[in-house]
Amino acid sequence: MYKIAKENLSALFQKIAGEQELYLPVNISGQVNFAAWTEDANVDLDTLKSVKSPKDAFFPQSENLYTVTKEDKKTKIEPEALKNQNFVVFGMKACDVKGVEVLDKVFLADPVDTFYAARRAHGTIVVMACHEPEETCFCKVFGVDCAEPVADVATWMVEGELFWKALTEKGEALTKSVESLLVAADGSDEAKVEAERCAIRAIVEKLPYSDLSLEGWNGDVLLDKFNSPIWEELYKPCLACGTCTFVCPTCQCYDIKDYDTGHGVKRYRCWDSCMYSDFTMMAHGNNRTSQMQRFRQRFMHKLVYFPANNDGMYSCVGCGRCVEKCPASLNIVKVIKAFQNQGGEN
Amino acid sequence: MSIETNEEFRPKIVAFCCNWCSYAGADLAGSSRLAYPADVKIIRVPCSCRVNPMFILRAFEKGADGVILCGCHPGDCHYSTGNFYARRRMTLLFSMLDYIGVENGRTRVEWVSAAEGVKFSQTMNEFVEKIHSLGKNVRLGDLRCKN
Amino acid sequence: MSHVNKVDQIKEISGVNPLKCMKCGKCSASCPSFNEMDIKPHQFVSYVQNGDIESLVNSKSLWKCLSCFACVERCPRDVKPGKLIDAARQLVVREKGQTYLSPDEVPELLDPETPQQLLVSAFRRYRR
Amino acid sequence: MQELINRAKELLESGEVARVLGWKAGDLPYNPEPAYFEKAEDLKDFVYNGFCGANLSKYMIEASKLEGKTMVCLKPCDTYSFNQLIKEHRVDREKAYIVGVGCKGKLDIEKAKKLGIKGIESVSGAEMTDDCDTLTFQTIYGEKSVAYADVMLERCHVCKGKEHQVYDEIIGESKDTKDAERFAEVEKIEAMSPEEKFAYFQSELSKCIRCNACRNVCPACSCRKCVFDSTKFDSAQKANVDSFEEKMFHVIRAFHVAGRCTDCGECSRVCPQGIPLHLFNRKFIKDINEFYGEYQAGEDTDSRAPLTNYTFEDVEPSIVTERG
Amino acid sequence: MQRIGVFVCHCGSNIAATVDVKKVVEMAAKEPGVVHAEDYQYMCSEAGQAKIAAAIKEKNLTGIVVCSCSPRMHENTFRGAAERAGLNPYMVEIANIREHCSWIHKDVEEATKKAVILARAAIAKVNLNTPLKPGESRVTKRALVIGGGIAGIQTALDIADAGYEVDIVEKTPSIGGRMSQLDKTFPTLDCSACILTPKMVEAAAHEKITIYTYSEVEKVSGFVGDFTVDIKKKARYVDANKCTGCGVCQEKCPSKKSLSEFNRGLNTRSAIYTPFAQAIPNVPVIDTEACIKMKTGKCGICSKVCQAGAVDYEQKDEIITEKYGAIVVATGFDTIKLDNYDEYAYNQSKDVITSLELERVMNAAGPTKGHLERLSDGKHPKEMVFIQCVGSRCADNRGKSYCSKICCMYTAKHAMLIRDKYPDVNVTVFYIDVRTPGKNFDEFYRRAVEDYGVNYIKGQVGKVIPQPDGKLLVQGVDLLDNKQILKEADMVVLATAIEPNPDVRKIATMLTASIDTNNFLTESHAKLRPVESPTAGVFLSGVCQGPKDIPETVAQAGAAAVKAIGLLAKDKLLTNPCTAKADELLCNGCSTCANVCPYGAISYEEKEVNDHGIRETRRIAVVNSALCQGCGACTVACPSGAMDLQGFSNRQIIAEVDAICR
Repeated sequence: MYKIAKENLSALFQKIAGEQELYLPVNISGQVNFAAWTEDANVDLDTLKSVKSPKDAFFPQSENLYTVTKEDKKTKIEPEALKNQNFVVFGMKACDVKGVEVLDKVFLADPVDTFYAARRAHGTIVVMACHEPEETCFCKVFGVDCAEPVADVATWMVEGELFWKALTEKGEALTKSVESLLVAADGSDEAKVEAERCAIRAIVEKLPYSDLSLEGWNGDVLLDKFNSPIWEELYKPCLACGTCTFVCPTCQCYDIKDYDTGHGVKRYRCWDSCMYSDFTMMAHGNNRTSQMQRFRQRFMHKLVYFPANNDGMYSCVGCGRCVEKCPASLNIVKVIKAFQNQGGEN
Repeated sequence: MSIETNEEFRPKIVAFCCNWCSYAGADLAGSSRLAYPADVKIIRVPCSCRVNPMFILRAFEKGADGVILCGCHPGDCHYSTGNFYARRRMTLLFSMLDYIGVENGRTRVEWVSAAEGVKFSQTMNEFVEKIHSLGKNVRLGDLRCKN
Repeated sequence: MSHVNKVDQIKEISGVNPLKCMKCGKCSASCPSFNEMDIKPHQFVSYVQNGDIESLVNSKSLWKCLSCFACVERCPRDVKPGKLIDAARQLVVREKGQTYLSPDEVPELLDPETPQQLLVSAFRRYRR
Repeated sequence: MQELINRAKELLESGEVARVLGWKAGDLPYNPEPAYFEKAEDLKDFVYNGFCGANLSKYMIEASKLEGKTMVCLKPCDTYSFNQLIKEHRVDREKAYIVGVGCKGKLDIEKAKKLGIKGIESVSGAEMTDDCDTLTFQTIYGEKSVAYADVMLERCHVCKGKEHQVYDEIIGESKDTKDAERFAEVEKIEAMSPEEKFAYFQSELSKCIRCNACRNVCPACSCRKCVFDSTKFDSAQKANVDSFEEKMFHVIRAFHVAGRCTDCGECSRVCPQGIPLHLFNRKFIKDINEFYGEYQAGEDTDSRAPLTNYTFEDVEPSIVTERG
Repeated sequence: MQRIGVFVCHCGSNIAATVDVKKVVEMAAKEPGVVHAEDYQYMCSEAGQAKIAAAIKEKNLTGIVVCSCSPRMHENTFRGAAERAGLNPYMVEIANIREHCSWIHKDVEEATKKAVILARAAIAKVNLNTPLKPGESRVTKRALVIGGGIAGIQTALDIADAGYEVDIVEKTPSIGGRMSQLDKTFPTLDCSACILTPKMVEAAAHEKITIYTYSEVEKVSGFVGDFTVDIKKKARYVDANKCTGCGVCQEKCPSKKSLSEFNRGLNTRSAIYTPFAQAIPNVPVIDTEACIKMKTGKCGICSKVCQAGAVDYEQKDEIITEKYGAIVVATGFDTIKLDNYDEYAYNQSKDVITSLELERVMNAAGPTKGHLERLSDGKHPKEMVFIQCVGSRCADNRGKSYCSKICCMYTAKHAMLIRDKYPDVNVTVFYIDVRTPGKNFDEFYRRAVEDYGVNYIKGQVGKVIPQPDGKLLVQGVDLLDNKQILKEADMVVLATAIEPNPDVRKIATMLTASIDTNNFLTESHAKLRPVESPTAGVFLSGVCQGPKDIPETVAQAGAAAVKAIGLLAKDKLLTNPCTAKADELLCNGCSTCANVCPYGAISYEEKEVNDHGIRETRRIAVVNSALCQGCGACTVACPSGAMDLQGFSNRQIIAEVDAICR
């Protein structure tokens, strides 16, 4: 394990960014989101959650797939180049990393999404333990330990020092490249980190959502849940916006569209939301015609369909972003609880 | 001729002209051989009130450097009231563009009657000159269209 | 200084476009100094148009014009021959160089016969 | 709040209304959600406090299609939206029993979090019966008190007044919360150089994730299908690229609601990225007031909106350049 | 996918000299959807149209683009050609590469580049065109003529003779107009009244003609074939049905100090008056500002002396609403005000008069009973000076930029008449140019010079200086002698510029007819459609369109009548199919569009729709395509984009924008 004083972090970032792209939480106009590091970027490691999850480091909100150009009446297709440069995502949280694992299930399964795969291959993740988890957090429910995060490099911020532990080959390589700025940690440092772990876990226990139960949510209950009348009640305040989807670290749906640049057509994909009325619009119309159906889809997918297809892995990681950001104060916790209460009553 | 030289800035200018007054004014400018730069391309619309602010933003998005809307003089609209609505819409749109920091000479409204070939040509000459002084539109263009 | 240049200069100083003249003669009809002039006001316009600045500059008319601006006021075509004459004078004065009068010298040179209007217009034109 | 619940019970039980549209307590102290109550006993979850910021007018579009009347709780500012929806034939006045609820200013939990309050377990001081001067948060990390006004939504600082524009009855007290000039922020931007303006909006709009929350919450954006969702215009891009998309979306959206926007502030309240979207709408309102005379959308249900009106003497668009 | 043909016209050298038409063909052929491209000398010629027809048939074209002159010129030609070849006429788009390109650019490369872009935009548009079918609207078989001068009378007579009802609306108490104020007419020297009065009588007597004098058009709505007009009949205070026209009231009226409008204010009239003896109708009106009864409540003499009991002080203005299929504007002219021309001393001396005033002086019914005398002292003049182009042909803001056209001829007429009647009077005419094109016109002018000894001087008058002895000192110039002239005159006559009747602006606005900077109504095409306004169903007669003499006015009046008759003869009109249409699945029913529709063409229906499987009843906008004129105001007002304009749809315009900005 290594450590680095907080005030030396900018030197560290400069050093990393000198060799590869570096994405980290940056405050832009009052909001913290992952962005590329620049000399004058307002880096913010204290805010617990970025507004958007850092998933777009691997699965950008929009990315070009290929360009079609026309010469006379012949068309030419030029695929977009795959990511071929290494990059570092610094400051992801344990839940965010878990989110990437969920995305891996989708994009790295056969047929492999080459765009995603290339980014994953070139990306090194530096994860940070959550110093002060908040009331909206429920990662514990999904088996995430925010005190002991796992990625290429794991870090802890304790009393003005960042403790640094490489966990993978990629992590080692990154560590090597910045070694000159790191100081080797000793036994007392190990103790400090351990104390931090304990503190974090103690807080997690106190969080209001920590006792949330996922009992009864698995692939077997598909029809029961699907046909439940509860959905009719739950969806009503939903505005059909895509906030939950776009801040979510695991939502992976995208739309493929064309953009006429005047010199050719760029085919790109961009995040889509199952909450949108035109989601999966087809020639005959839409397969989900009501907001209730769309609302149900989102949670059924996360809590039933996805685990059914992925060895019980839920596609929710308990980051709590939707809890914070839903304009109508709806969220996955309320859904889970609603079914729980009903279960109790029956 | 498909190769554009970078030496000289040739602005792309879209002029929306109402069918009854301004398009006819442009025709008169033509038949009177009153020259104005070829950068101006005219789109015929039935009335200035047909021009949706979206068209103007669209033009900028796709690479236009200036957009001008010409219609009948207030009170002379072929449809009586069309240009009055257009006037309010454009006033608010232009004010908004100014507000978000788009140079406020890139858009213009001019009332040109069917008899004002001279005014049409003068207006276009002035407008092109103005756009030249402002240079390329970078604030409203879509990066994807620039290549 | 070439003739072409002088023509342009006169046009520029006066702001007059001689091509707009329709040769109605209202300038000459209005001119109080008409009979003193060798080149008549309406001819001034055609002289400029034809580029014959030398004749203009050497004419008596140049100094007979009172700058009363009746022709400027009445010209229906906005041609304003008075301005051309003024401009031609300006040319001559410029060519001569800095031979201006100082205001103190003026009273001595005054002739009781000099029309007041001439003085006023002279000041108007040459005060700068 | 109890008065509200009692009245709602009465109305439900008498059959005068078929349902009540209000707020239901959330699972956190600050996240009540808009909810329908059809049975008197469900009203146990009914809540109305400082966190009930949502404007329920828009829900009345759907509620108007349902059988029977709906009792809807509208705050003073919400009633402007309701009037505007009546004007546009989007809601049915006859289908609504409007209870004008008092308002002492609504809260923005994001502001509390910006003040460093986290791990919230409970909040006190935000009930309608409270004075709404101080808010006290019990958190995992200790107790924190802040001035109520410091956590208030932006729109409450420039409140249009606590008078309901349309209602059947009024329940609960209100408190004046206006302590800022409505157009001060707009004026500040107007005074900037074009470069500063552009940089400001570029920085704000680049945060936009096109989640459409602003649009979907907006009572003026009540279109069955938005032009940005329609394939008819080739404008449905959904892309989030650092270029033109966001400007186009937000400028056009603001334009579409110009003269119809009541300045209810919901767009800014719901934006997950904290973009001050009201600054677009308020600019149009300010311009309309200056160019065409004072106009407040939603003040009535029959006046001609500024963009469907004109006078011969209207200012020319060149005013934009002339005023510098 | 469309199959588009592109046809590039050389227009002789009009286009081909500046635009490389072959290049345009080559570039257009590469555009999407284009399956055929060719160029030809004159596309609008029979052979050119045949080429288009052949290509449509051979290549199975679904749309065509003609790169040629303005669509305002030949759009209809090419639409017709397409239709005859079996293609819907609305599948034709024009790229205007003449007026908007070849005629204004000199550089071939630049002009060609632009022509290619214009063609590209038209191709992009036609790719999205859909076949449209015109609707039908009815034609009200009645015409309205605004103005009762010679132009209006002639138009009305011609229309009425063809068997259609015509209403004439005249602002003054009598029809007759300017011509009734003239003494003699050039170039034949007929007495004006002698040739006008029979026409007035004929109009009044015609069973198909209704004359509303002392009336004004208040409001116009509707469109070609179906105008609705409100006419305000101002109160005359005399019952036209009872009045016998005996004239006693006018004789007895004690208020006789009002200036006579008919005599250009040169003498006075009574408060109850008919403007002139031959007035039609011969029914007096009461000038409320001069009438003692109206002002003080006392008097009432006219009522007492009226045997027929026709005087009615209680009469009120009346609004008549009538429907018309066609409207002819014949609002005529007036002379300009001379307040800006101090140098001619018009406001200082009574002996400086305008030519129109001279007409009244020369007329036997005029203020001097037809004797030529000075208005200041009644003395017979010896020296008369005529000044031409007063306020005409001016580049400054004092006068008018145009030539008033009639002055040269009437001045020759005046000079000749004076020399004929009073050989002792010397007549001098100061002129800039003498313009006498027209049948027998120059001969007329030469007679004035050669047979009547009128002294024409090439030059202008700079100043007219009234002398203490009442004479007028005229300071002018003879440019041919290069001499300044000082001449004492007894009278000076100013050939004052004419301008359209100032009321025409109001009328044009009501009719949505366009007007030029000089307030003349704009014709649809300067050469080919000189009597039609660009507004369908509105025609132009007389000086309201531009300066004209009587024969020209009468000719144009007839032409306008023929155009109106041609319209009235139709039972139905095909309406413009480029109308608005609401997409019922997108419509919110919010009424915003109806608020901006100038024609009241939008209404709302509760309609059941099937929105992708959801069936519900919705309030939906419905456009009446017979009323819709296709302005498009609703399309922009509509927030959801449900309202679109056929032929100028959102997508079509966006496609053009994209093509241009590419």
